[in-house]
Amino acid sequence: MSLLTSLARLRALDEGIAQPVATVRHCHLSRRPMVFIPLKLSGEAAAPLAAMLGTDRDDPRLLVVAQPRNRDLRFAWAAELAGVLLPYVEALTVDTETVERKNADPYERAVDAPQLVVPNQGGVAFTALLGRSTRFRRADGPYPVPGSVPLLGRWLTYFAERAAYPGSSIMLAATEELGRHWASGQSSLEDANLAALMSWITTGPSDEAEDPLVWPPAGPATDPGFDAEVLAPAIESGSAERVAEALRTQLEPTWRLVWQAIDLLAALPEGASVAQRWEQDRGSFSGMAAHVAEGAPPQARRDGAVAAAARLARMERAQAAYDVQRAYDDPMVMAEYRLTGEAFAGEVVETDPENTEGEGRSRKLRPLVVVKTDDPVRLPQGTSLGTPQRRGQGAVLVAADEGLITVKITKGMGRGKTAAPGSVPEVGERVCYTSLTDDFQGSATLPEAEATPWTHGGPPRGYTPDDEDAQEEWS
Amino acid sequence: MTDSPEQVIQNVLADLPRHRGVVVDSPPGAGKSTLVVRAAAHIAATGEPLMIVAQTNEQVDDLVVRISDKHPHLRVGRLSAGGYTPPPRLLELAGVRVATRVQDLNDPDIVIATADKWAWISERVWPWAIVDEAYQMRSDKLLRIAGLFERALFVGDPGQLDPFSIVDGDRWSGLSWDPLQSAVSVLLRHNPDLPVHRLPVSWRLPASAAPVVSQAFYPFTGFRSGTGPGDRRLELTTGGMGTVHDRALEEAARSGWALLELPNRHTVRTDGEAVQAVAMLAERLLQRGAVASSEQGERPVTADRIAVGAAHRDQVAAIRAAGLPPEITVDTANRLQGREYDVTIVLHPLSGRRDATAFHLESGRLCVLASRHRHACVVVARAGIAELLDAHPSAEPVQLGVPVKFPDGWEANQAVLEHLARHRV
Amino acid sequence: MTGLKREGDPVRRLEALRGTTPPRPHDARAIAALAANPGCARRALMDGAGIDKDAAARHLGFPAPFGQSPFAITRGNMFEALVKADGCAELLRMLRELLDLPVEEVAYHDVENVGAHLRHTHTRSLLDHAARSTTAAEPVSAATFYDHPLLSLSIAGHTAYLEPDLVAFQLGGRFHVVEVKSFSVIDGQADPAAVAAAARQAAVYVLAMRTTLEELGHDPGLVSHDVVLVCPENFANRPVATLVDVRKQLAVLRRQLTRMTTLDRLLDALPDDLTFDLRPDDDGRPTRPVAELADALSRTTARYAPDCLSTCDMCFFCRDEARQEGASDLLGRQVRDELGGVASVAEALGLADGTRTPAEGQEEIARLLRNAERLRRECLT
Amino acid sequence: MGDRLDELERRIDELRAAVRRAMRARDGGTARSLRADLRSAERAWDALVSGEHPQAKQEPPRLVTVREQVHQGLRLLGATAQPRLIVAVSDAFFGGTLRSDRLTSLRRDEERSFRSSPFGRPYYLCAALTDRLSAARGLLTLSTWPLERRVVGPLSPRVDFLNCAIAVAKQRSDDERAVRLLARMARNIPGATDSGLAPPDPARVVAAARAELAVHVERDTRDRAELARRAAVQLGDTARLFGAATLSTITKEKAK
Repeated sequence: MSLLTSLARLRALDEGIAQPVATVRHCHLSRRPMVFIPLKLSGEAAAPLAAMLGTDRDDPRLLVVAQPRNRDLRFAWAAELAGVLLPYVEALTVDTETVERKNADPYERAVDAPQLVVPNQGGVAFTALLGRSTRFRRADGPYPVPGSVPLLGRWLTYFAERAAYPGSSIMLAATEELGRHWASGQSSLEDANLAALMSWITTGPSDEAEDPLVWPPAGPATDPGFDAEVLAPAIESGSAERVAEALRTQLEPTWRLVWQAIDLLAALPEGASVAQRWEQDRGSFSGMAAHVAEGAPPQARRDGAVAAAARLARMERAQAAYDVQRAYDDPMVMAEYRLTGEAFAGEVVETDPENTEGEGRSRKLRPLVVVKTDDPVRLPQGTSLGTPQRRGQGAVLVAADEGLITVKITKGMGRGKTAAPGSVPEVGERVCYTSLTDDFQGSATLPEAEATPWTHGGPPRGYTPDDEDAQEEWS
Repeated sequence: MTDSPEQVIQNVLADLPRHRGVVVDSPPGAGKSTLVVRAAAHIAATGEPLMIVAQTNEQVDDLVVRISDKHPHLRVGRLSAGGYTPPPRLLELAGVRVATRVQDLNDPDIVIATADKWAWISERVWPWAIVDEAYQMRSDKLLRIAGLFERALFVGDPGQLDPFSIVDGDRWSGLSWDPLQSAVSVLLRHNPDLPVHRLPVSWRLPASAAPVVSQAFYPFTGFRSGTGPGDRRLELTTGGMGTVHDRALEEAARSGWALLELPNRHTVRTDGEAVQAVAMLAERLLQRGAVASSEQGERPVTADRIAVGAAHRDQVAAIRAAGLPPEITVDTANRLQGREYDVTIVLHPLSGRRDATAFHLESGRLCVLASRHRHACVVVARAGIAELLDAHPSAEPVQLGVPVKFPDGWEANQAVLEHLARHRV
Repeated sequence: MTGLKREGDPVRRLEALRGTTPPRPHDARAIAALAANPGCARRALMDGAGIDKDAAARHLGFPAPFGQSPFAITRGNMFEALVKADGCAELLRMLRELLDLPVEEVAYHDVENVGAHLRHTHTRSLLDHAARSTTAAEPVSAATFYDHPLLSLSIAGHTAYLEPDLVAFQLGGRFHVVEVKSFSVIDGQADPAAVAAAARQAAVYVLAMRTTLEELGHDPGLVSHDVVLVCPENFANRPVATLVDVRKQLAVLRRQLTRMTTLDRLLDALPDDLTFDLRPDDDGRPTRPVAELADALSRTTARYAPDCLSTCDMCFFCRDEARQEGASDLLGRQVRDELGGVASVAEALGLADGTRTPAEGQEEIARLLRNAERLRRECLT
Repeated sequence: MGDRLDELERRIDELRAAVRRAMRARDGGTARSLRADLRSAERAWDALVSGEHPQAKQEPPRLVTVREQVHQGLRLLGATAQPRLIVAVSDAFFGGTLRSDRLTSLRRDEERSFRSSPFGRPYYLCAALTDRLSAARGLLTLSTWPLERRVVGPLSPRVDFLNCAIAVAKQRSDDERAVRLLARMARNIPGATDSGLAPPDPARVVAAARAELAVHVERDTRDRAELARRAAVQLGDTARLFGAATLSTITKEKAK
């Protein structure tokens, strides 16, 4: 968090209403998001209790485990969940487009991808656990489960893994996305309470948000008071209706909140790079669908040495790109870098569009631009710069003096003798330059998993899911 | 008590053919580079090719120069990435060849490159490798290059900063091959029987600093200084004016340490008063014509022999902007790792803070800052760090299967602070 | 420390702070929580005086948001019973696998077999006996497991009684604290916050045992700093044991216990007649006027941080106080730290708007805030 | 009916909220009376939804008494055991309907019955005796067993467990519950199973359990004989079955 966000929080606290910290939306919003609110049985790792889900805000599906300690009922619940989620996912694998690639074969990419929206980080973590507890099950053998359950597990695992992937919108946690766009007047710890955060954004703070009687927790844990006073007697009574009704009261308020959160985000204009990231999401989704179709084994319990290094490299790359893209897409994010002196913005006061360097054939067009800025620039001479106004261009900081910064454009000027119209900023134009650039070095290849070196334990023993996986009781 | 440095080096060299990997822990200034050069020559003498891995281009160039200096008959290949321009001092060396591809190096005795560059090399296996700064190397980098060698010597300082990532690595914690762990941790978890040697003597740190640094940051292994009390002297040739800055310098010249304490106040990170104090100390140090005498002779403490260290980049920027001579190194702890100066001036990571975070308390950070000097270290800090440590909530999460790291940042900070209090002005 | 006179004084003062309200005995969890916010003078005084913070908060109308689901409680009890069932059969399997416990080591001793009032003495004598067996020339029999032991530890002059789940002995001749928890270990990993809490709690037991052994003239090092954490594995009920090194937690704990004996400075700053007495009636119901108690508490400085919301019974009271004061602490430690010396929201915003002239030492944060405010406005228009 | 249902639901919601508020205020009395109202509202709601009056939950026909089921279980095991294990055995081999919570008051009932008419029954379910000759917590035995079997020394819990495992293995039942019980016991006996999933081989379980027993049995037999001797000397009839009061035992110990 930066001082800019802190200031926004202070302002929110003072004015009694959350303050924007973004001017555009940085996540993709699907036309048909699948809202998913899972609840679990307290004290258990991944014992599902209920879920409310669906793509239509007026028609939520409520799935309930009437006797949460009954293993068969839990798997029946998982099968029901699969019955809702899998058709939603599978329908999206049908329409694809062919993508051409440099130095590689073209591939098929889905034109749209699924999007799972959960209330909070807890929802993401629980989705991961549900995925872990179902993907190794078997439809045959000593502890059979419905055939759709292991497939569901693989998709839930996929969703949860994408949620950890920087910039991905395949799975969103409402509190996280809201927090990226608004600063409330409470701590980030308290922002994890969806009801509290939403009330800061919409109406102003309310103590009711912390009252489980008014706003039940958004899950996956339920309110202990509810467990003791309502749920336990309902389960004891053996009446499935009573359990379902009890759980409905805990889920419905959150259901409305999540849709309201989606509306809030949808009202923001989409950031310029969002479509590009969604494209990667779609590619990843198609990759996963192909994986499933080819009958590849379920995701491993934990990454092997090579898989871990590969994932880390991908995630670091994605994180760096995401940070840069958000700054380029959104002046409010860029302002954070301006505040720390890693970027500056201002008015162009002088240009030399004809400036060249070198002689003869190697003579190159290197226009100079002088920017007047109020920002505290802390960039040394020679720093490579980029600019959101002309994303293809690269520049170098030549001199900085008393709020006047001279910049030399070094990249993206083409081969012409003179600058193409519009390629050099005009005097009077507002521009922004930053040392934040997206020229990430590709990482070198990794060995094949079978060639894992001795320093990392040597080649892994081949992993084949065995009966042990299928047997693990759901206690 | 412990083996002599020479005996340790002998033991290391003797172990090399006996084990697939040998680890040497080297506290600050314990002659790590000397060891690398010795081992390189030792291996080259067998006639078998050797690859050396370092972490930064500067470290690579440094090693090339050192090896070439000491063993001019050895042919050294300096492998580099495309955009690299070799410094002139490298080009002057007769046996050294620089190229971007292995085949252009003309099969030298030794090939040296950064870990990043090595990761792009394939289809050849060296019988020997030396990995330098192996504790600062992330294990995923080692994974990329470990296929290139059969046996390796890993050298590094376990007390400095751990590698890090911009992404959350919790999903790998507890794995023996956690990519965010250092190369040495992963190596030793998979090969617990490899010999680990320790260089026992710091040639850099003076007798005034070695015990402090050793106890605070190397509590279980320890090391001693190669020079005795009085072997190193720092003299200020011009008189002082009695200001706090002058008195701090005098205390540092006398005892090897000084704590310039500013009034207790919570400040922004780029605390102007503290930045000014740091700049003033550096300026006065130059003005007062400090002269350092040691086993290496007597020499003036020129700007290039002074470093200023801080925790954060914005602090570094603020200090640079305060108008220091450009020859003085100003940098973060991260980037000061492995470097050596006569005098260091340190802005204490906890100065002016109200709450300490894990970042501030990381023992490696303070260790780097407190162990770069041959003669003296002056620390600038606001009063109140003791209270801050006292009030620090201890609720760090615990990951299963991850060995506990020592020293604890809190304890190390406390130990250093207690020592500094005796040199307060 | 200046002489003996002061030694009795703080104890008397602390008792006066508590007044007629019965002291709340510290359990391991409460002792472990001492490290959660050591900088808070209010909490330090209340804990030092043995005040029931939960009751106080409730009486003030700010009950803490903590509660445990009956499902979780049942599950926890069932799991512990499972681990100890049939002469600790599950535990034996795990210790044999994890620590190579020899097969002949199975002796089980339930300390609770003696009357409740004797458990503590009995625990001591059993530990003494076991410790002797490590040095005795003749083989002395010691049990492998001590179930339901009762340890004690002196906390700021009060004796706290502690009940570890189980103590194992004969793992290489050292005592190991066994901590049974019902959170799951999934693929070798568990919730790091839960593990940390378990480690802090186990460290309290380790310290109590070491203190006991020392009092009995044995080597405190006989108690291992590795505790055996037993949790359900993956999604089944089957227990799995993991060794957790609690050296760091022990160091922290020692620090906090030392701190508790140095409350003099805090007490000196308080008015003589100050008390946090709830004045319970015969049924134990507090009768003290709420406003009076709140007023008394406000004489002590709290160091509220949002982290308190998960650790301290007084959190809602202190948060409310911070709100009334418009303190930037509300927004979290990081924000508070970033603002340098500026403690209040109004002050920070005044500096940002330029409507307030920075006091001495505030020039820099004022400049930063003004700059931030300029940038925000520029982006929002 | 819809209106009535709505009204009931509203009432239920209100009552639930009120109960929870009372609980948070630790006002137990109010909570109890509210809870009673809540239960009746919920019953009415259930009745309305299911369209009939709720019947009292039917107890399954119980031909064998709890007492007799425990007796059966213990006889099969042949050693002192915890209620948990007895329930599992009853479930696996006798199609039992026992629940652990029903066993908690059992021992007290037996003691009461014994006191009112000593030896009036052919057997009593009684407590195992500790080294202090007091009742061991949560361990049941049969009065018909010799004293040596009813006392527990330090090794006895393990020895009894191994004996129980042998007894279970010898039943050689194919019933799924029996196989699961044996598997659960076998995994805690070294060498009794492979790591695989296959059901344990009873003969191997017996052999493994005997192998470990051989390690402990000598000392355990000695300990138990000594305890039994003390019990015979020091305890009266009731205490010999149900354990001495703890305090008196201690006093005796001290007097020694």
